Parts: sequence; C-alpha cells; structure tokens
Amino acid sequence: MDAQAIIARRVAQELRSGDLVNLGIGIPTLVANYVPAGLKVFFQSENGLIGTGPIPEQGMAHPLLTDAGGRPISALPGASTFDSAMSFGLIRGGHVDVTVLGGLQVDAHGHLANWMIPGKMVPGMGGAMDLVSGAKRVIVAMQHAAKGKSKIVAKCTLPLTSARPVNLVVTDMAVIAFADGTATLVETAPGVSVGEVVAVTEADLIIPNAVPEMQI
Amino acid sequence: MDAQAIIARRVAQELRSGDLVNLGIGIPTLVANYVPAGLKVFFQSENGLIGTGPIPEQGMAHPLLTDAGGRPISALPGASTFDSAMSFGLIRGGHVDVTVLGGLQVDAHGHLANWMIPGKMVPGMGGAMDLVSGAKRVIVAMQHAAKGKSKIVAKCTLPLTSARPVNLVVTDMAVIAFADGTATLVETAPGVSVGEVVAVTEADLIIPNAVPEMQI
Amino acid sequence: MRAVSVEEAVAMIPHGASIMVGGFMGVGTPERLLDEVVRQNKTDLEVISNDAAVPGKGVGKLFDATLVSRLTATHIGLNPKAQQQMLAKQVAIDLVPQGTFVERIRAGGCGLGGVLTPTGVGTLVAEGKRQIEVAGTTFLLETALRAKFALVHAFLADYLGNLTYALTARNFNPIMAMAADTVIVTAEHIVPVGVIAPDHVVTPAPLVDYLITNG
Amino acid sequence: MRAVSVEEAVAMIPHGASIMVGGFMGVGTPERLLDEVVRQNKTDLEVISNDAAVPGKGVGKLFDATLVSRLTATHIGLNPKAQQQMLAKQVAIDLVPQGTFVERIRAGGCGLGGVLTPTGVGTLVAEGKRQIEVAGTTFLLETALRAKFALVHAFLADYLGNLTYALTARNFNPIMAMAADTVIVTAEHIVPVGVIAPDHVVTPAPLVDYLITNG
Repeated sequence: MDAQAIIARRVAQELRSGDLVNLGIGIPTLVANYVPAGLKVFFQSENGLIGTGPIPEQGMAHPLLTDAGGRPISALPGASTFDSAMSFGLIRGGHVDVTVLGGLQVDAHGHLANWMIPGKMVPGMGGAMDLVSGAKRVIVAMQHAAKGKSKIVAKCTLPLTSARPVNLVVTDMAVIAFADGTATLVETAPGVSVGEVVAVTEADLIIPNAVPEMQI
Repeated sequence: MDAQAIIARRVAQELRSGDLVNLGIGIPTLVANYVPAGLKVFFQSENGLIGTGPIPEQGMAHPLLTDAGGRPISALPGASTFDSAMSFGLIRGGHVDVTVLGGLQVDAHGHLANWMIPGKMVPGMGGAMDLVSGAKRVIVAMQHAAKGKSKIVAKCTLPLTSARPVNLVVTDMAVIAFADGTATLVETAPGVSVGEVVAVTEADLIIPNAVPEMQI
Repeated sequence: MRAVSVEEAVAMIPHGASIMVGGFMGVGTPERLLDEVVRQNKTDLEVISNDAAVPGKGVGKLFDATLVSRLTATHIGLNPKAQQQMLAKQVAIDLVPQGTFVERIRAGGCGLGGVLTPTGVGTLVAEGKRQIEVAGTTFLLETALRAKFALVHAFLADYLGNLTYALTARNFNPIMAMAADTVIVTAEHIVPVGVIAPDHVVTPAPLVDYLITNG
Repeated sequence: MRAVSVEEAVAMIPHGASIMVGGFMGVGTPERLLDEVVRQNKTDLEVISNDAAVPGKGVGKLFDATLVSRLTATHIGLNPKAQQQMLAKQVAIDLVPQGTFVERIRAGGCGLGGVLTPTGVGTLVAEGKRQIEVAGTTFLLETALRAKFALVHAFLADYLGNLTYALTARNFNPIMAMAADTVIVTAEHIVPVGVIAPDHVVTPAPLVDYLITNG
C-alpha cells in the first residue's frame, strides 16, 4: 500500500455516522474513497455545498457545481447549497465534526503550520485558519517526513495556522494524538516499529506500553 | 380630513419610485393607502418580507404570512421572504430608503423617543432602534400634541430610541425638517397658521419667510 | 438526525434549561413542542424568543403556565401576562433591539464572540456595555448568545433533516437552528430526500439533532 | 433597478475604483462584466474577491491585463500572474482568512462595525489588530469591508431584480450584493416577475441597482 493510501484509509476510520466532514486538498481528498459503504457521512465543500459526491461521469459535469479548487464535482441526494457566510458559519461555529487538512509542520503541542513558507510560498490561507479554529475535531493527514526531515517538530518554525492545537495526526508511519500540550504515539503503520517512528520524529512523543498497529 | 389621514397622505408624498419602505404600526401603516397608483414602492415587513400587499380577502389569509403584529397580510408579485438576520441586515445596513415610525416625543435636535415610558409602558423596542439607527431616511408620523401637550419638545424627557436624529416629522399641524441640530418648519397643514404651530410647539422652530401649506 | 416523538424530545429538556424558540408573534413557532413542554410542566425555563406572543399562542403558552424564569426578547407589549410577570418580578426580562437580538444569536451559532452595532448607542441599551470606536464611529459590543436547546419550526423537512421555511414563518428559526447544543424541529410536512432542491434548503441536515415525527 | 447594457454599466466604474467581484475560483463570477472592464481598460482597480482564479478566467482576467493595484483575497495560489505581480510589488495584496473575509463583507453590508472572531488569534493575521476578550476567550476585532461597486453573477433575475443563485456559484455573490454603493448584476436567465417564488429569492430586488440585459 502506498503512503497516501495508508494515511487516507486510517483517517477514514475516524469518521462516524452523521458526521459533517470537511476534506482539504491533496491527501485529505482521498479519504472520501475509503469511507465504508454503510457509513452516512456528510462532506462539505467550503465553497458552499454539503453532500459532495464523486467526480461526475464524462459529459455530466456542471460548470456551477465545483469543489473549492474549481474542479467539477457531483452532489448526492439530500445535498444543500449555501453562501459563503453560511459555509463559514458552519465551520467557525463548530458544526463541522471533523476537518482533515494537509500539513507542513505539526509541533509537540499540536500546533499546525500549513499555509505559508515565508519568502517562498505565500498563496494565502483560504479557509484553513477557520477550519482549524472552528471544527470540532482537527485531523492532519500528511507524510511523516519530507526530504528526510521530520514534519512533526519540537516547535513550528513556519507561521502557525491557528493557536488551537490539532487533535490527531495521521502519517504513513504513525497515528499521533495531541492533548494538553503533549503528543502521544497511538498507532504505528504496518511494518513500522515504535523505534523507527521515534527515530524519525523530532518532537518528543509519549510512548504507551502497548502501541498497536493500524488496522487498515 | 381627519388628523390621521392628513399625516398619512403627506408622508406618502415623501416616497419615491423604487424605494424600500418600512412602515411602523399605527398611523404609519395607513401611509400605504395613499401611495399613488403609478409609484412602485417596496414595502418591507421586518418579520421577513419585501412586497407586502393589502389585507387578503375573506378566506384567503394564510397563517404563515403575517405582518410584524401577527396579522394576516398578502404578498405582491415579486415579493421575497427571508430570515430575521437578513431583515435587519437590510435595516441596519442602510438598504431601507425610508422608515416611517410613530413617536412619543421628538426634540429640537430631532431625537426620537418612542419605545418606553418608564414605570408605565415597557413593551420593548422591537425593531425601532435598528430602524432609526439604520434607515437612510427616518420620518416620524404622529399627532402634533397629546392632551394639549406638544410632542415636539425642547429636549426629550423619555428614553431615546436612537442617538441618530430623524429627518422629518409629519403631524396633523405641520411638517418639520431636522438637520444639523435644528428644526425647521417646512409646511403647515391646511387651515393651520404658522402662528398656531409655533404656539403649540415646545421646541424652537426655524421659520422661513414663506411656509407653504401641505398639498394633500 | 434522529426522528423522535414529541414526548421523547421534550423529556430531554431539564427544568431550568435555556431554550431558544423560533417564531414571530407566534408565527413559525413549534406549537406542538410548546404544548408538550406545558404538559410535562418544565419549569424555570430561560427562554430566548423574539417576543412573548399573546396568551394562548406560541411562547405565550409558557407564560400562561408560568414556566418562564427569564426571557430575552425584543418586545412583550402584546402579552399582558408576560408584562404582569415582569412587573411582579416573577420573570427577569432582558429587552434587546431586534437587530441586535438576531445578530447575537447568529454570532453564537457562527462561532463569533460578538458584533459591533450602532444600534443602541446613546440610549439605555448602551448601559453596562463596551463601546468600541472604528474609523471614528462608535459601536456597541454585543456578545454572542447561545442556548442548550433550540425549538425550531420548519415548513418542509426531508428524511435527512434538511429544512425549508414558509413565508414569514422563517424569521428566527434558521438562525436559532445554529445556536444551540441540541436542535429539535417540528415540520408541517416531512418529505423524502430529494423533494427539496439543494438550492432551496435553508437549514442543512447536519444542523438538526431531532425531528419530531408527524401524524 | 435599471436594466442597462454591459458597456453602459462598466462605463460608470472610474479608474481606481474599489470593486467586489463574486465567485470562487471563477465559478459564479460575472465574466461579461470583467470582459468589459478589460475592454474599457479600467486601471488601478482595488479588487475584493475570494481568490485570483486562474489566468484567463474570472478575476484572473484582470491580472492578465494588469488592471489591479490592490487585492483583498483569501487565496491566490493558483494564479501565477497574481503571485508575480505581488512579488514585483505591482499589486498590494491583503490576505484574509476566508471566514473573516466573508464576515467583514457581511458586516459592511449589514451596518455592523465589525465582528469578533477566534480565527487568526496567535497567528500572523493578528498583527496590528485589536484583540478583545469576551467571557475569558480572546477574539480578533475584524472590521467591516465595503466597496464602491459590487459585480454579482446570479442564476435567475426577474424583471424587478430579485435574484437566485445556482449550486456552488452562490458563494460570495449575495453577501457582496449588500456591501457596495452600486450593485451591478449579470444573470444566466432573466425571467418574468413571479417565476421566482418569494421563499426562493436570495437577493431581494431593492438591493440591485443595475441588471445587465441578455442577448
């Protein structure tokens, strides 16, 4: 299984029936592919839709029905559309149960940096700051390391997305939970040892006696 | 012509084609009866409707279509309905061109008191404070005096509705305009002399050389 | 969303709970929920509602049964019982300008701490409130308002909980449906999924916790 | 509301004007108005728009023609020309979180001085802003945003100016339609009064100043 599939499959396990879920661009988008058939989850697209469905069949796309990147999507029966004030009222107001975002860095306190590399990448924060500040549960889906450097750091060196810590980080190597300013190793990826995770992780991790392997 | 008809007819002359107009309860409600047939005015009911029409025919009323007092109304073709946040967004945001309200007192500066008589009448301000603070133009429609006492006073003794002065007061005796903290007698009612208005008015009035009579 | 009976839904509301009730002079108020609140005799309620309606109708029923300990509203002038209970100090009443009332609830539902409004500056309403100047204009800081329960009346609800409202019965309902921990809805008609077009949904399904079954 | 040609409408916009433009990545953007802005070569525009779209589409066309002097937006990452013009300091760019962006515009349209949001507290976004504590929580004070013109794209407009929007093309359009001195609208379809049911109107007619005639 490739790294992205590991991450997306594991994140999908965090979703509960009835949840309103917002998926960011990149790996988070893949999570929708791994939601069990019986689970009724509402996906929000922050440009104004609840009930996003898969990419439409050839010739069935509508130019006025897109995701936040402007790509054609479909809407499931029971979908609803609304303006951006409502969309971010839902996000900031805690009505989104789970948001899944990509990350550049997450630090030991659970602080996320994912919107800016000063002097290099200044695209704007879009909806990320509101999502991290407002969603009930924030999950970061990202590679554990980039170019051999841990993305789970002692302290973020990049500008923060929010002062509010994330709840969970799911990587291709581990699941790490954040609470009360600490990071706990919750699971390891298949074939990855606790020692390997610790070796590649810059942040201090609390290691419980038993760390199960992801069941994906 | 009775006092109420004089006031309502004269206020109706202040409306312009395309205006969005909010009429308060009492004399202001009567203004709708005197709008010239050719004039296209939108009437707002602050409980969530633009395009209020006359009281429906017997048996045609709908329990979910009422004015702000809960009485059945009708809606004209081209009407729109909305929630209370939108309704007061329209009011506070300056999208209502004219609001016509009743008054207990208006003082020489144009300050209106119309929502409370301490120890006696404490019904709540409803939408009045937002209407006076937010509408582009505020017109007070009221009797000039009550029980022989001028309702146009030197300084309001009753709690103010807003710090923002009203633009015009129309009574059964006169039309008075307010600007820059002063009150100017603009018109007199048919058969009422300038002297009579001045005699019955507590507030100081600026009296132009020529004060025309209402053309109603 | 879970479909429940009106008895089951109201049984969840404890005495002393804060409840937002939709409606404007009883129009768009979930009457069946209020009838059941009266039947189950829920006391000491902190009610947030635009007005006190009139005796026998809407929120007026709660005053008839003296179930209200506190009311946040914009106008109570048409309900003599609410006025009497206020004057007798049986009910604490907070009177709020209507535009401020709805913005405070909207702020509560949208995760805002409050809003700056010009309404009430220089009046009794300003007493005890922070005044904040922006670009030379003075505004009142009005803070967010939330409740434990929102009792909402819709026109159509689908099986998922998507809601529409009819005419002037919309009023505060969709705003309150965002501003409470638990949202309980009655609907004039419950319809299959897909009957309501996505563009016509006013309250999206995930906001609704309980839908009262009909008939 | 007055029905006018697209040439007539754009001729009213002076060089250097502040314009809000509806749309999200070019979806729901009034393309005909932007094409005409480019044709009439309106320069030094202060644009308020969610994003810079992509070259050749939506607001992207204004960057192709280097007509923008200032952009207030939430994201410009998919338009390399906007990024280049920002880095070359040809365009001043204010980046705002998307929820804050829409609330600032809504405040401007609804007569509020601003809102208190938790978004951005403890980040670069907080720099230079007032922080206000309410009940122990810190919020940023974000102030109202308005423009001289709003360029809005609707799905249906009736002869009076009532508007509806389609699917995800609604986005910022109805909010911006409240927050500008002059509101100019294009619609995919112009229909007789009564075709749009009152409960389906999203932008009531009195908010619209000019409707661009079709075909």
